[in-house]
Amino acid sequence: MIDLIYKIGHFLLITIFTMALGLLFMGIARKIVARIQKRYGPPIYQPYLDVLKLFGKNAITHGFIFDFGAVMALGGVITTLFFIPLGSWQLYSMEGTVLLIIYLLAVASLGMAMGTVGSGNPQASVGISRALTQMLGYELPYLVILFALIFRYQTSSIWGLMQAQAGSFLNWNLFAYPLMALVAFVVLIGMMGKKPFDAMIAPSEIGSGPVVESGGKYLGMLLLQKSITIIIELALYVNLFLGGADNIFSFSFKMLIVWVLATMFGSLFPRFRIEDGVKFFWKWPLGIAILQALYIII
Amino acid sequence: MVNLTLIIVIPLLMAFTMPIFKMLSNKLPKIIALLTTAFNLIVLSTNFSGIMTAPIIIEIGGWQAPFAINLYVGPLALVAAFLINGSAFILSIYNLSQDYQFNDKFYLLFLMITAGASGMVMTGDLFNLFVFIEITSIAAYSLTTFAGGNSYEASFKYLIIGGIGSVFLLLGIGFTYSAVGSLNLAEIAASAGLINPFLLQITALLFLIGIGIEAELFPLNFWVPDIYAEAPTAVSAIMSGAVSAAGIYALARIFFTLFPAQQFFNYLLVIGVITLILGELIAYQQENIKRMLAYSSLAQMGLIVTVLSLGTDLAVKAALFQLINHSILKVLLFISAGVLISAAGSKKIKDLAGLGSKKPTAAFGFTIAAMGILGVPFLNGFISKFMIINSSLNADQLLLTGLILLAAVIEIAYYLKVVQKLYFEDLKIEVKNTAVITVPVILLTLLIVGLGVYPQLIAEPLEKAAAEILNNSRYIMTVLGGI
Amino acid sequence: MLIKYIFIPAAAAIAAYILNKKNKKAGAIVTALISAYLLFSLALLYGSWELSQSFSLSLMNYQVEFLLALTPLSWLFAVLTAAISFLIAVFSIESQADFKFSSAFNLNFLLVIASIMGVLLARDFLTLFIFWELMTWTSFYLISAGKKKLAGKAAFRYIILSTGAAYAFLMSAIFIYQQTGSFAFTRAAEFLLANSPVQSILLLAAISLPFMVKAGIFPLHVWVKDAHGNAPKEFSPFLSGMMLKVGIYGMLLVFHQLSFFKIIENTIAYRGLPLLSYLFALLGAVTIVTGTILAIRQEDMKKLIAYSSISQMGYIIIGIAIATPLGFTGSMLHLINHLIFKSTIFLALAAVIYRTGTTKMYEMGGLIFRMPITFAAYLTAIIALAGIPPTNGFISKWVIYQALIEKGYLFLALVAFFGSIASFMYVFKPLSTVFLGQLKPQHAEIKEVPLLMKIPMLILIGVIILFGVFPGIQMNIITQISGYLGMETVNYSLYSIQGAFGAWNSLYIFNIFSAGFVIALLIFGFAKKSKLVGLLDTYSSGEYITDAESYHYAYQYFRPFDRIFDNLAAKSLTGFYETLTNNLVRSGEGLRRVFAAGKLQNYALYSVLLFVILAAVGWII
Amino acid sequence: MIKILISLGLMDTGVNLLLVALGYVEAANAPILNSVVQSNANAFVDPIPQALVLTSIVIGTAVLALGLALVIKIYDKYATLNIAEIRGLKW
Repeated sequence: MIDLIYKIGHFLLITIFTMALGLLFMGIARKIVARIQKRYGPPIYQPYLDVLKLFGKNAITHGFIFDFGAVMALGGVITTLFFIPLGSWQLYSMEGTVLLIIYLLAVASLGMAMGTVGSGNPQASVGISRALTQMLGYELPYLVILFALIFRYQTSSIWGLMQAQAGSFLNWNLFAYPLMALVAFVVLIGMMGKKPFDAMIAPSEIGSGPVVESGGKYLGMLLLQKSITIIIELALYVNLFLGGADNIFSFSFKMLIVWVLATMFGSLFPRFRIEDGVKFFWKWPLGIAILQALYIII
Repeated sequence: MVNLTLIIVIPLLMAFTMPIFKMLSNKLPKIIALLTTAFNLIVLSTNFSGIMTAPIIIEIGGWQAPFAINLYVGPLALVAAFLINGSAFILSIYNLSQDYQFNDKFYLLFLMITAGASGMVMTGDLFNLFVFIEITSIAAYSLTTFAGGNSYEASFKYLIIGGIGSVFLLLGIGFTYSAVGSLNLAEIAASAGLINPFLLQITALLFLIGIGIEAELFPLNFWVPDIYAEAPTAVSAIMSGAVSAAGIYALARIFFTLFPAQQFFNYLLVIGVITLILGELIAYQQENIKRMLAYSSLAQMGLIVTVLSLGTDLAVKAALFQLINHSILKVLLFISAGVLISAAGSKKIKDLAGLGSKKPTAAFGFTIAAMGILGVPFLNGFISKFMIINSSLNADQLLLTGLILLAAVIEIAYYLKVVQKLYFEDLKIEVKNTAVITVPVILLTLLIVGLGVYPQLIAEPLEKAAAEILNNSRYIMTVLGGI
Repeated sequence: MLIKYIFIPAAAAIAAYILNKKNKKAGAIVTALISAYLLFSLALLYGSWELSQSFSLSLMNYQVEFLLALTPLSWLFAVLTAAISFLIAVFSIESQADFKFSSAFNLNFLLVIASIMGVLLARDFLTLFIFWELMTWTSFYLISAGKKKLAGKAAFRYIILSTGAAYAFLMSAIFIYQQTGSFAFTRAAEFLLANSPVQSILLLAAISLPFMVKAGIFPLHVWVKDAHGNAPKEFSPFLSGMMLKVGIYGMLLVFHQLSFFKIIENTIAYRGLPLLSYLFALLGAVTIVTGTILAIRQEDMKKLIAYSSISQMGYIIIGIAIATPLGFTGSMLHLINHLIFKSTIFLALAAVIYRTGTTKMYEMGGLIFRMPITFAAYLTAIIALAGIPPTNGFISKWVIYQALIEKGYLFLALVAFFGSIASFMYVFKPLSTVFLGQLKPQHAEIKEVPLLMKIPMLILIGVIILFGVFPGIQMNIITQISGYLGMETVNYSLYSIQGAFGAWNSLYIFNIFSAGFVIALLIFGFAKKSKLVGLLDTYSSGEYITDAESYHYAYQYFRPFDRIFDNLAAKSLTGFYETLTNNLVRSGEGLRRVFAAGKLQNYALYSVLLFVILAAVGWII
Repeated sequence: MIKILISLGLMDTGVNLLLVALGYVEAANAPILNSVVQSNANAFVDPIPQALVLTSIVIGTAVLALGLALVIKIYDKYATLNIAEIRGLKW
């Protein structure tokens, strides 16, 4: 019984911490982008205010699928979170294989997609259509990288992959396989929907796409979902290429570095058209990934 | 045991007394025709076991074999005669619900064609063969014209081609006679080896042309579609089911019993394959259902000749089985198609759309016969297809097997087009009243399924018939009695 | 008595036909009862693998033996057949009320079941061929009974390909028969092993052709889309769920029982896999890619799902071809799972068609509020199809990935990943355009389908989740099969499977899933209640929206993606085949114009010419 | 068409002549059982070809008659005797 309570407490703690961290990262990103564009930018704690405000607002819904979608999106990412080692925090990461994580992330995407399309707004559908297409673009190189890593270290557990890089920082995959790390970084930008791969949420074109109908607590939940997703994706990158970390603070620090870099890169480029984005992913990142994978398996 | 001569005599007798029956009652000719064919079947059945043990030879005029005209009824002839009279019987049933303008004359000719074809398969004399062929052909020329319209033209074509064929045949007979000095088939066969090879070749070719016309071989067969398409349904059916069977019989007789030589088998093989492929390809093009059936039966004839000319025991059996199936199936196809045509008032395949629900019996008959031809398991076509492939592979004819199967695929294509039209498209035309064909459809369906499930039924006659074809010395021995 | 499994449905077929002429529902009820009986009695046979039966028949003086036997493999397929046909039959009791061909449907459906049973139990080529042909023919009529012209054409293509392939099979089988004097598989396997490898491989290639056609493997997949898309709505689940798998059954037969793998064991290998097997796996890969790309382009929901079937078959084929214990297990798992979720999808679509009467996705929308159960069935099934945990579909894909990574087949894995990610796209398309979005005015009054149609869908939802949590149920029989085929087995328990790199444990995952969702629900629940508004009350950049029709994004959903493959899709294989057949047909046209031109003199000339030519040939020789 | 029939008749006649010629024996008698025959079995013409020819003449006549009847019918329909114009049936 105590065990169970302990576990539940652990669950909640990790969830809340990740949300907080994710929102903080979002605030930092807004600041960085503003500075790059020579603006002052909102305060770093702005996303917290946003979320609080959104949950306090009166929201409208478009039927049960709209609600269900929001819950599924958030639930999906929270579930995924428990499988990821965050520094020393290991919940179920021994069980979690990288492939499982990639597919679990899809639960959240599907939930969000379903909920927003359920609103009946065609702009949401357009956004989702783009998002799915782009997903096909970036997931392929990513999966090839995972293939190579799993084959290289003969384990598909993310914990195992992290352990394999232990020792000197030269064992990090970032240095062992720099090309792969580069590809994963590009993919990461795509995954997080940052420019130049943000055609699916293009605010001025399709009214922010998937989130066009969301307001109040729905937008709030999606923001939370977004924040957790960011942490998951960064954590994946850190675990796979930066050797993970012993404690949550150095882990967070590594994530922050990656995040800042990704944000800065992202704000330098204009937006890709969706098919160009897919083609780009299939041309360079995929090509490099395949070369690297071939190198590893042969 | 009833004297087999009656099979020829009774129909002829009935044929020429037909006008008298007509005078008695307008319906009588139909019934007489039915009774006559039924009688023939009974005669054949009573002789069945006798023939299985030993062929029956009847000498006409009381003289002994080489000198007298004789009838020779072995297993092969029995099978063929069964096919001919069976088809005629089924068609007589069909005719019961059919009205022809000059019905006495129609049935006169109908019985004549039956008698002629039966004579063709039963005779043991070369010249009699010629005479019976002519009887059959002339009856066929005239019968065709009962449909009116374009049928005169078709008939004229057939007449000219047939006339040329008969000239070839006659010439062949003349050469044979001059070389051997006898017209008795057994006698000729016995002394065929003595003939000058060159003359033999020419003679055989003359026969090939003459009989090839009846057996619907390429390129002598272009009268077939016209006749089949334009003649009344019953006539097309009997031509396809009976006359062509007799043609194949004659071919087998000439080339297996009289002049067995690998060279002619090769000719026949090539001609057969060409006929098969060409027939199927052209049949696929047809928009007229009867022409389609015509080309299809032409192709089937090609198939039979091809397989027959492989000349192995397996192959001959397969060919004979296919011949039997072909007769059964084509009769059913033609009568069902005939009903469908008269229901739709058009021979165009596309006008038959949706008739499946309005004319269930005919559509069912057509479908089951088509499936039989295409070799669906548990129907007779499956067995014969199996046997054909088995035999041709057994003869190491890989390419040939491939071609046969290719043809089978094409066949599937065009038959199924019709079947689909019948059932799965909407009715576009007004349905007219037609003949009722329930009885023939049931009978033939039973046969089709029966042969498909239990082919053993005809294994014995087939076995013996194949043996008869392949072993000409036995034929000579039985006829000549060791002279 | 194994023959009863063939005989009873066949006999019932006729009964169903006659009864259905009296009452429209009787046929389906008979079908349901019979398949329930089959399911029940087959289930009782579990484990009795020695059961066999043989008939000796003299067929035109050939002594032919018909052998039947129950193996784990055939048991699995037979049970699946019975189960799925039971569900479909229950579904079709209500749904065929105004179906013109319902009598013929039930007749042929039961015959298909009977012939599949025959195919599965057969232990010799002849029995197999007979029932195979019967299955082809009966399913031809079933497909033809679908949507008018299109179905006819599709069925046509299907039968031509099938019979063509079946004849190749027959040729090979008879060839073997002539060498060995028997049609039995065991004798054939011995013969093929002893024979020269090249000839054996050629023979086996011919034998596997009909199976490849039925399974829709790449160059022979052209019939699948139209046949599945246009078949009667009740038959599509069976066609896609079961008939494709019968092809796979045949492939397994060729690979293992006819010792194809043993024959090629010592040939050139790539990463430990004989090249031919690898080629075959590549075929599977190409199948995945074609199926996927074409599925995304479709506007007709049934065709879309049909293409998805093609691509999913690719996974199964890859797994079978690489033939590692994991690969095989993954394939078999995927086979069962694909059967389950694909039938669910097609049944859900059938329910939609039953109510709306259309299959064009852009003619529908927003049906979720009208048909929630159908939606739930579809949703569950596509989650499984896309391979999202914790459903059964993910488990099988996961095992296949493990197998591919274990051996380091990069290209195959890449394609497998591609197909899986892209499946999100194509399954989402009907979800979004049919069930979500704006409800069309003409569908405003639609009701959910009747109870009898809901029950099969609900059962299938349950099964999907059940197998997702307890893959061990399936693993029981799969291990028996791999044992029977002489392969190593994979470690498993009721809820876990041991992969090459780590294990799958569905219990954990299911628990964590629940935890995650509970937290999300709590957040949702504690927040303020929201107000329900209509679908038209949305952000529209200030436009005033009046009609739902124009406010629904459905046509060419993935246009940007499709643009990438426009060139590829234009070069369709179907077109190639059609040109081929057209040329053949045109040659027939030419021939008849040349020869049968209706000129009497020509006809007369031919006879003389033939004489002259043959005489000349004779002269020369 | 009439000409075609005439040709057919000619062919028939030709073959018939040939057949008769085959059986011809120089300076022989008709194959009738009479006093000459009894003394010299070789001195009469082979009777079988003659029988054949007789039959075949009959058949030929029948065919010709039928053919002519058909020609009349066809003429009724097409109003021409030119075979090239009578092409109602082809392919």
